[in-house]
Amino acid sequence: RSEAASRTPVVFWHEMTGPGQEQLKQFAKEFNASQTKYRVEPQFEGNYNEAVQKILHTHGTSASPAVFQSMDVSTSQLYHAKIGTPMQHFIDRDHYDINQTSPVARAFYSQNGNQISMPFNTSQPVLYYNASLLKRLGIKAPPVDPSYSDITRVAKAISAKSHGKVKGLTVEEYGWLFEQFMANGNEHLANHEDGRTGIPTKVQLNTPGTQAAMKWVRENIQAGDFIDYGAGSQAESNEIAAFLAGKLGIFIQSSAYISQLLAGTKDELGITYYPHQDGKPRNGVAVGGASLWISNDKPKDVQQGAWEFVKYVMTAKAQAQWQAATGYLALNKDSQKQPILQKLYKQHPSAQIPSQQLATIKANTANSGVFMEGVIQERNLAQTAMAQIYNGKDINKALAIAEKGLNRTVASTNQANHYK
Amino acid sequence: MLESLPQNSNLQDPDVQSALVQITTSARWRKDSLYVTLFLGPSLLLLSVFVFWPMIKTLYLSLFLTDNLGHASVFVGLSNYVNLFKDPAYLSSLGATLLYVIAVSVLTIVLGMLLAVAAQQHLQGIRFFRTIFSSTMGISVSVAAIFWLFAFNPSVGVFAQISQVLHLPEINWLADPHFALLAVIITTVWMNLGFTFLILFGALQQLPSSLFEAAKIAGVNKTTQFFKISLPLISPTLFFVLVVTLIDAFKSFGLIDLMTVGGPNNATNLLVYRVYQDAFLNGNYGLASTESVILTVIIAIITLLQFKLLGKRVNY
Amino acid sequence: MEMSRPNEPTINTTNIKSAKQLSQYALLLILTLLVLGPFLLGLWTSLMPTADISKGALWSKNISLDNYVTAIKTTPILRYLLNSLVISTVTMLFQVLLCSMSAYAFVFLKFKYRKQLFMLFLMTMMLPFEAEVIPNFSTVRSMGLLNHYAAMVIPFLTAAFGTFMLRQAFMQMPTELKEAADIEGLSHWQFYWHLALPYTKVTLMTLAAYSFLSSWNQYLWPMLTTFSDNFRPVQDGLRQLQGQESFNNWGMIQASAAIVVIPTLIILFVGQHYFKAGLNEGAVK
Amino acid sequence: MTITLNQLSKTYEESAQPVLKEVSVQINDGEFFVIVGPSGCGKSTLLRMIAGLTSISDGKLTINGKLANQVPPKDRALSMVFQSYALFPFMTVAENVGFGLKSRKLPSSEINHRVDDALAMVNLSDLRDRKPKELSGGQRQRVALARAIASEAKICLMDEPLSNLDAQLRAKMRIELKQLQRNLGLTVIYVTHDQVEAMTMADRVMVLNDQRVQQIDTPINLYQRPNNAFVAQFFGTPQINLLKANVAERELVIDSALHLPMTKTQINNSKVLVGIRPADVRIQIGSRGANARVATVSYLGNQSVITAVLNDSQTIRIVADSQLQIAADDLIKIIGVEDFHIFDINSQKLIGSQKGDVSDARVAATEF
Amino acid sequence: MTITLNQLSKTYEESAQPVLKEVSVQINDGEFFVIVGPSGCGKSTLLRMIAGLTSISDGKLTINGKLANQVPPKDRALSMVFQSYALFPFMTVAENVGFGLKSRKLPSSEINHRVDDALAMVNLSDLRDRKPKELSGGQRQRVALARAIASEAKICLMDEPLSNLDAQLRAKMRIELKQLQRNLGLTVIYVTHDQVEAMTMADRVMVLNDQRVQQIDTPINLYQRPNNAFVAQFFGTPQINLLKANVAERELVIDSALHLPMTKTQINNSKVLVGIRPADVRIQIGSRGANARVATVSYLGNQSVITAVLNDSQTIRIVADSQLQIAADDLIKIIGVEDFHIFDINSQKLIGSQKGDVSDARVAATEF
Ligand SMILES: Nc1ncnc2c1ncn2[C@@H]1O[C@H](COP(=O)(O)OP(=O)(O)OP(=O)(O)O)[C@@H](O)[C@H]1O
Ligand SMILES: Nc1ncnc2c1ncn2[C@@H]1O[C@H](COP(=O)(O)OP(=O)(O)OP(=O)(O)O)[C@@H](O)[C@H]1O
Ligand SMILES: O=P(O)(O)OC[C@H](O)CO
Ligand SMILES: [Mg+2]
Ligand SMILES: [Mg+2]
Repeated sequence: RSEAASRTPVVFWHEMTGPGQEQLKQFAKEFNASQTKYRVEPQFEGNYNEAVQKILHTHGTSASPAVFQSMDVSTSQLYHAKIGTPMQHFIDRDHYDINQTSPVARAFYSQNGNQISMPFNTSQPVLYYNASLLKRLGIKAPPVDPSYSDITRVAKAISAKSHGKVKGLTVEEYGWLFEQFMANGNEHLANHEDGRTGIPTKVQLNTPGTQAAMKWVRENIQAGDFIDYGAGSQAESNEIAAFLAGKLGIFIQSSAYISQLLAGTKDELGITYYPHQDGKPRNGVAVGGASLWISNDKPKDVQQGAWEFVKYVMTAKAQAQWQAATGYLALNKDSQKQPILQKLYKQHPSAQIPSQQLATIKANTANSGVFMEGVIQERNLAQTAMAQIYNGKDINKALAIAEKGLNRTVASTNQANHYK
Repeated sequence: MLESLPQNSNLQDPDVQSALVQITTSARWRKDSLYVTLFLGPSLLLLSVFVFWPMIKTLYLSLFLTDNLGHASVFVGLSNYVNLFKDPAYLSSLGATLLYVIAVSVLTIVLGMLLAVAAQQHLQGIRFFRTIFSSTMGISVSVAAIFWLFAFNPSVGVFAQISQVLHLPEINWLADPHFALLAVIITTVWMNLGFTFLILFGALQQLPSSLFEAAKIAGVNKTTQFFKISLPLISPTLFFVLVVTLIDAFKSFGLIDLMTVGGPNNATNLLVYRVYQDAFLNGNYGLASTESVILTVIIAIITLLQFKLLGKRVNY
Repeated sequence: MEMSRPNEPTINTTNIKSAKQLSQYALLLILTLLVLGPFLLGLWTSLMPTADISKGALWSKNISLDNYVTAIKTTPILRYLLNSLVISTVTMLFQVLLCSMSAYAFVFLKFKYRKQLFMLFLMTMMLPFEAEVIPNFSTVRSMGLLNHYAAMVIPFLTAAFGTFMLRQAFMQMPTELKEAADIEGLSHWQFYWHLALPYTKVTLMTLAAYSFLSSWNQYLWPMLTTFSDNFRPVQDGLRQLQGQESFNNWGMIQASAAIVVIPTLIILFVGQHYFKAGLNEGAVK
Repeated sequence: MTITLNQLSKTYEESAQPVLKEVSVQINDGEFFVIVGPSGCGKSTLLRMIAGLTSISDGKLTINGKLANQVPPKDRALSMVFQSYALFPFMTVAENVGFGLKSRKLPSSEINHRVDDALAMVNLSDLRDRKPKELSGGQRQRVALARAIASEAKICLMDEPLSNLDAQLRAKMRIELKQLQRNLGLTVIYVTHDQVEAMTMADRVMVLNDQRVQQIDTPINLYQRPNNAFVAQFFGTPQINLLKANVAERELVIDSALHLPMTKTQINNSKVLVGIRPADVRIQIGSRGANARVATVSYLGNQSVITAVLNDSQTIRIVADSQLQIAADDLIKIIGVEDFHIFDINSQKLIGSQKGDVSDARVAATEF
Repeated sequence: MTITLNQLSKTYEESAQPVLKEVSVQINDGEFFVIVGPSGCGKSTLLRMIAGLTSISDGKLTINGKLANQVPPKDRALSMVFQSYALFPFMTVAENVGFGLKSRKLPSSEINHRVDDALAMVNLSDLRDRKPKELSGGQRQRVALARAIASEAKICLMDEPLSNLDAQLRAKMRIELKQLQRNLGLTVIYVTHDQVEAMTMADRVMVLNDQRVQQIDTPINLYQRPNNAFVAQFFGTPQINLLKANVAERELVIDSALHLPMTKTQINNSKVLVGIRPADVRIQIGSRGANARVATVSYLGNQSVITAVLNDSQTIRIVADSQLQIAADDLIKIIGVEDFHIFDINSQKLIGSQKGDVSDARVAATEF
């Protein structure tokens, strides 16, 4: 008891739900058991969007975390707010071998060769389908690298052959997915190479690529095989629940759900790459997920504890465990050899698709994620446009409004923060 | 004047008291002001810190662009306001809010009154019904949201199931912009009902029975009794309920966050939710402050209107 | 509106009367169903395994309290409840006290600028707290109250609204009662405590219920100011639970909801008898 | 509109004791029926039972031959003046009076007319637009009265409708009420604690006490032939003297110094109560042959009320002409009584009455 | 505890007209001072001004020589019985009575003692644990009374404290109140509409009417020397007769058939009002020399009140012995009056009073 009290508490904020959360708790437990100096206390802080401002606004108070997880697209903002001790600092001091960590993931969270934060949970957006259902209905499964029309075909068939009992397809009203349509179509969302070469001053949402994607959805809606679950985590829950209950055939979502999907149904899970526009090659999608940060408002020993924990969760074993438990890609090069993953792949070959997708992507600035502040606004605007389009609004108009709104936001953000 | 008092005067003694009649006049004022400080002071202090000051601060922030950390950085005058009123999404939020507020208030009060009147009947076991009617009072935002989310669920919800059985067109309650607000309204009204019922019922119960006896004797029928005696007599309560429901409706946040997160297509993006989104998701404090000020002004205008239009007609 | 005392049940002899009664019961039952429907549905599903619920079944072979066990064992739901209970109770007690005191001042004390001050109070009623969360957040942040009960209690210790409501109630007291008390030589405190408060018991109970519920239903503010389960109240707790179960574990969520509702319902049933008829009759001619 | 009370009883739920027991009476069409009794004896309760406002615990109430126990008040077609007025606080005087008529959908000219008349009758025409809280106590009472008057229901129940009015106004109101009742042929049931009211207005009076009816009779009979000592005491101010007396042969021995001759002799008791009205006592002033000493004298306009102490220290009240020069401690001689009643000393029931003579008391000189 | 009212006036805010104008009087320590006047004349208002409950529009109120216009009620150390009772509804009878004492922190034995005494005095000991709404009207009034009694404040204001009680209880209460006032040396200001109460209890009576004081005097003087016709009419039941008369030499000509001889002759008016108390009229029955026709007879115990119409159709009220066999339409002869007052016909002020004789009316036979 007194031993526990004498440990330095390391508060860890995260945004993981379901099995991810369980696994994080498990990591904390194991880590705490592995040493006697620190006590990591994981705390769930809601979804990615909510956490960003919490982190910013508790910074400097006793309520702030020592180590926290923050989503990919918040990196720019957190970096500018200067609230974290750069990971590079610890890496250099400890001569930590950063090369064992996936370079693609690392690249997302570094600036000028400096590691700002530690990539931790990295996902790929993929397309899921109920393979058993397709078999039952006698529908040919879509190819691994499907085009929009491949999916439309399957979706229509599901709806028709189940006499409407099973909905063919859903695409969540989700800005992240919207971004991926652009990435996959090799379109930049923001200028300056999606912000990689400078602070963006101009953005576009109304592009041939997004219009094509929306037309694709619209086509499905008109065919009656599409179901709209709305936006937000509620929508995500509903689509997954429906999928697991056999009421939905296909949906697009983060790879982070794989383990739940596997565990939730006896049906065989089918996975494909992110669908691409017909007649255009896929450019590949960006990684998703989040990274770990160490707050700079905590005493040295606390920061040290945080760093120890970061190192712990980045081990090959932990990362393998992590992928198996969730569906995020194990980032440690050695993880793939771990028995737990080997076993998973054997049982569910489709579980390998996300890593395959990532491995087959040729990185360029359009598929490396947006480095820009105000991505949350962008996502809201995109989601609104999607909702409008799903409910019948003219695609061009909806997208134009969103684009205009986003440009306004970007302008005022830049003005407010004196970015030139 | 107080110096002329005998030093150890016993103020309880009536004789001494009357001897003091004149002197105490000013002493009483002093005593009263002591009471004023005691009775009013704490509330005034708290309100100053948590209501007045923030209002001023909000007003101030609304004239600025705010940086990453929420600090006022660039003075822009009224351009935040101008931009908002040019933003069709904001205007539709405004419309949705008004619709929501009016629908919620009217439905809550009418249904609450219906329940209250029904619960006035003297029947065996009426207490059981009263308890039932007030029960939604114990149901909080998140619980209500959970119950209704389930009911509205497009694949397994009761509504979906009912329409499937009856072969009615399936309504995707929460994802369809035409129905999402209605779904939230239904949930809000349901949640409000218990409390409204209880207040109206309580007020009806407290009415002096002699007046109803007089009315009964005069041959006044129940409907007239209700409209001509009960309503005027509980008009202060009714007014109170109206003000509360209206203000509370304007402040609705939880159900939105839990059920629709403002969507679909901003159909349920009520004003407070927008404030929250802009401030605590988008980190745009200047804009959020502007929205706060507008929200405040709207509530103030409506409350003042209520006081002006109804306050006078309320019988105290 | 039938206002005869409940203690005088009327014996029904005629058929017309019982027919009328039957229709009254029918109405009551319909209303009951409307009010109770969603609640019963929730309660019922909380007893079913999620697997069955997600299939849209309304009946299951495995009716059990398992969901409740899971909720209590694997989630901090009880802690959330405790947090809410502490926050709401303290808020309620203070609000009733401070509001009734300031309302008393506005009705029974004479002082300069009374009207103006009251207008100021009224104004605060129109300033929704929700519209002022931004500066208030900085205030509690700079007070070092983040992630603590205090942050959720202190800003709500008083309410203009409660003051308004009680002022109304005090004004409805027959003036003769204050006069009688003046004649009896009561101090303000005595009149406030022994007469004004008991007389307005129903309003006080209403306000207490209202402030308890408002506090209990607080959602945005705790969401902004709490960051750990140790202080998180139940609304936000449930939201967390709902978010954490990333695919809908309906059964468990419904069970958690039920766990949250049941204690408040009990309080409600116990508190019912305060709303008796005719509490203040016989005061004046 | 006959109203029949058949063994009506009432017990309030909160208390075990009954308030009224087995009250029976038939009130005839067009009768002015007055209920009197001490404070708290159940007058209002009885009235409210007739009105249908208080439930009947036992017994039968019939109105016009129809059982009415369960009939709701508004179907009983009656009007009522409440002891506590029950005015609608947010309505003006005129609105209060006209409210019932309006809700019965009378034509508005008719309503105005009736309201005006009723207000004129109670002298409130000038205050028609005031709210009740701006009225004096007596004015409020008159509004309550006007409301009942305007209703013109065939049965009118009045619960101490004039108690807060001054004597002049009350006298006027009595006359007007009585006229109204006659003209409209109303059946009025009227509760009062004012004997003059009971005596001057009533066709018949019911005296209530101790949960029971003591007597139902015409005013004259109540005064002249009270059923029992209670009724005798209840009427007449100052109160009747009830003196203990021993029964001797042909006379009642009140006191060694005061005997009353008896004409009737069928009295079996050895002790009785003799009831003598104060105004029936005749006295002479002066110590010669005195048998009582004056204790107090109170002046009442043209009469004075004297209390005097007899030899055996029983007290006797006497009404004398105020012209009479008399003061405390004076000695007086009671020379006779005009009328007296004899009551059983235990049951207090009337045994007999006798016309006396102003100078027939056998008086022994008393030492004071 | 002297209370001095110096030109007190009151105008309610809502209305333009004053309710009271220039009321002046000094009420002495230990005095039992009664205020009477018709309903709505401002009695309660005056009492409430003395209590400090209603603001004084003009004039000065001094208590014990100190200006008290602005002194709050609780510093005036007085008790009060409200016309509308003002009971605390959620307290029992005993709690209502004891509450003021408790809040003045009296020792609880003292409180219990006083509460018990006060409740015993008003006959409510049995109902001490009831709530007001379970009481009858008279019982509530008695609770209000008991509360004032228990307070034992040196000044006690009572606003019609006995109006809802029956005659017997009221008589008892009067005596006890008077005793209490004497024993404790209270200064009592007492509003009533009951003349008997005013007459029997008051040291002095103030008569209010038409916003003004009409007369302040002892009861006897009010009755015997009324300042004006209003006061004369206000006291005495039945009301004094006010008959128009022409002034002739040495007599007042009321009617061709009824003349009253005058002893004083300094009357300048040619027409006056003659005030004759009904009990002062002496009559004979029978058509011989009759000068009036009986219109109504009402029976009042041992007296009857007769209204008769004179030749010129003025109406006269007469109190006669109820033994008298008389009925409506009988012819009677007014043979004389005992006392009469003469009032100016315009100002209604008293011009003179005269002791008459029971048989001095000069009566001309009248044809009816
Ligand atoms: N609040 C008020 N506003 C205006 N006028 C009022 C108010 N209160 C009383 N009055 C008027 O003032 C006059 C005097 O009222 P007050 O109550 O003093 O009469 P009162 O002599 O006590 O009569 P009562 O014997 O009927 O009780 C009445 O005519 C009444 O209508
Ligand atoms: N609600 C009640 N609960 C219990 N007892 C009651 C209730 N109402 C009245 N009583 C009692 O019943 C008795 C009769 O009351 P009621 O009002 O009929 O008397 P009353 O004859 O009208 O008296 P008063 O002349 O004083 O008005 C009283 O003793 C009273 O205390
Ligand atoms: O749901 P995740 O964790 O795969 O993340 C999705 C997006 O990258 C969030 O910005
Ligand atoms: Mg009564
Ligand atoms: Mg009065």
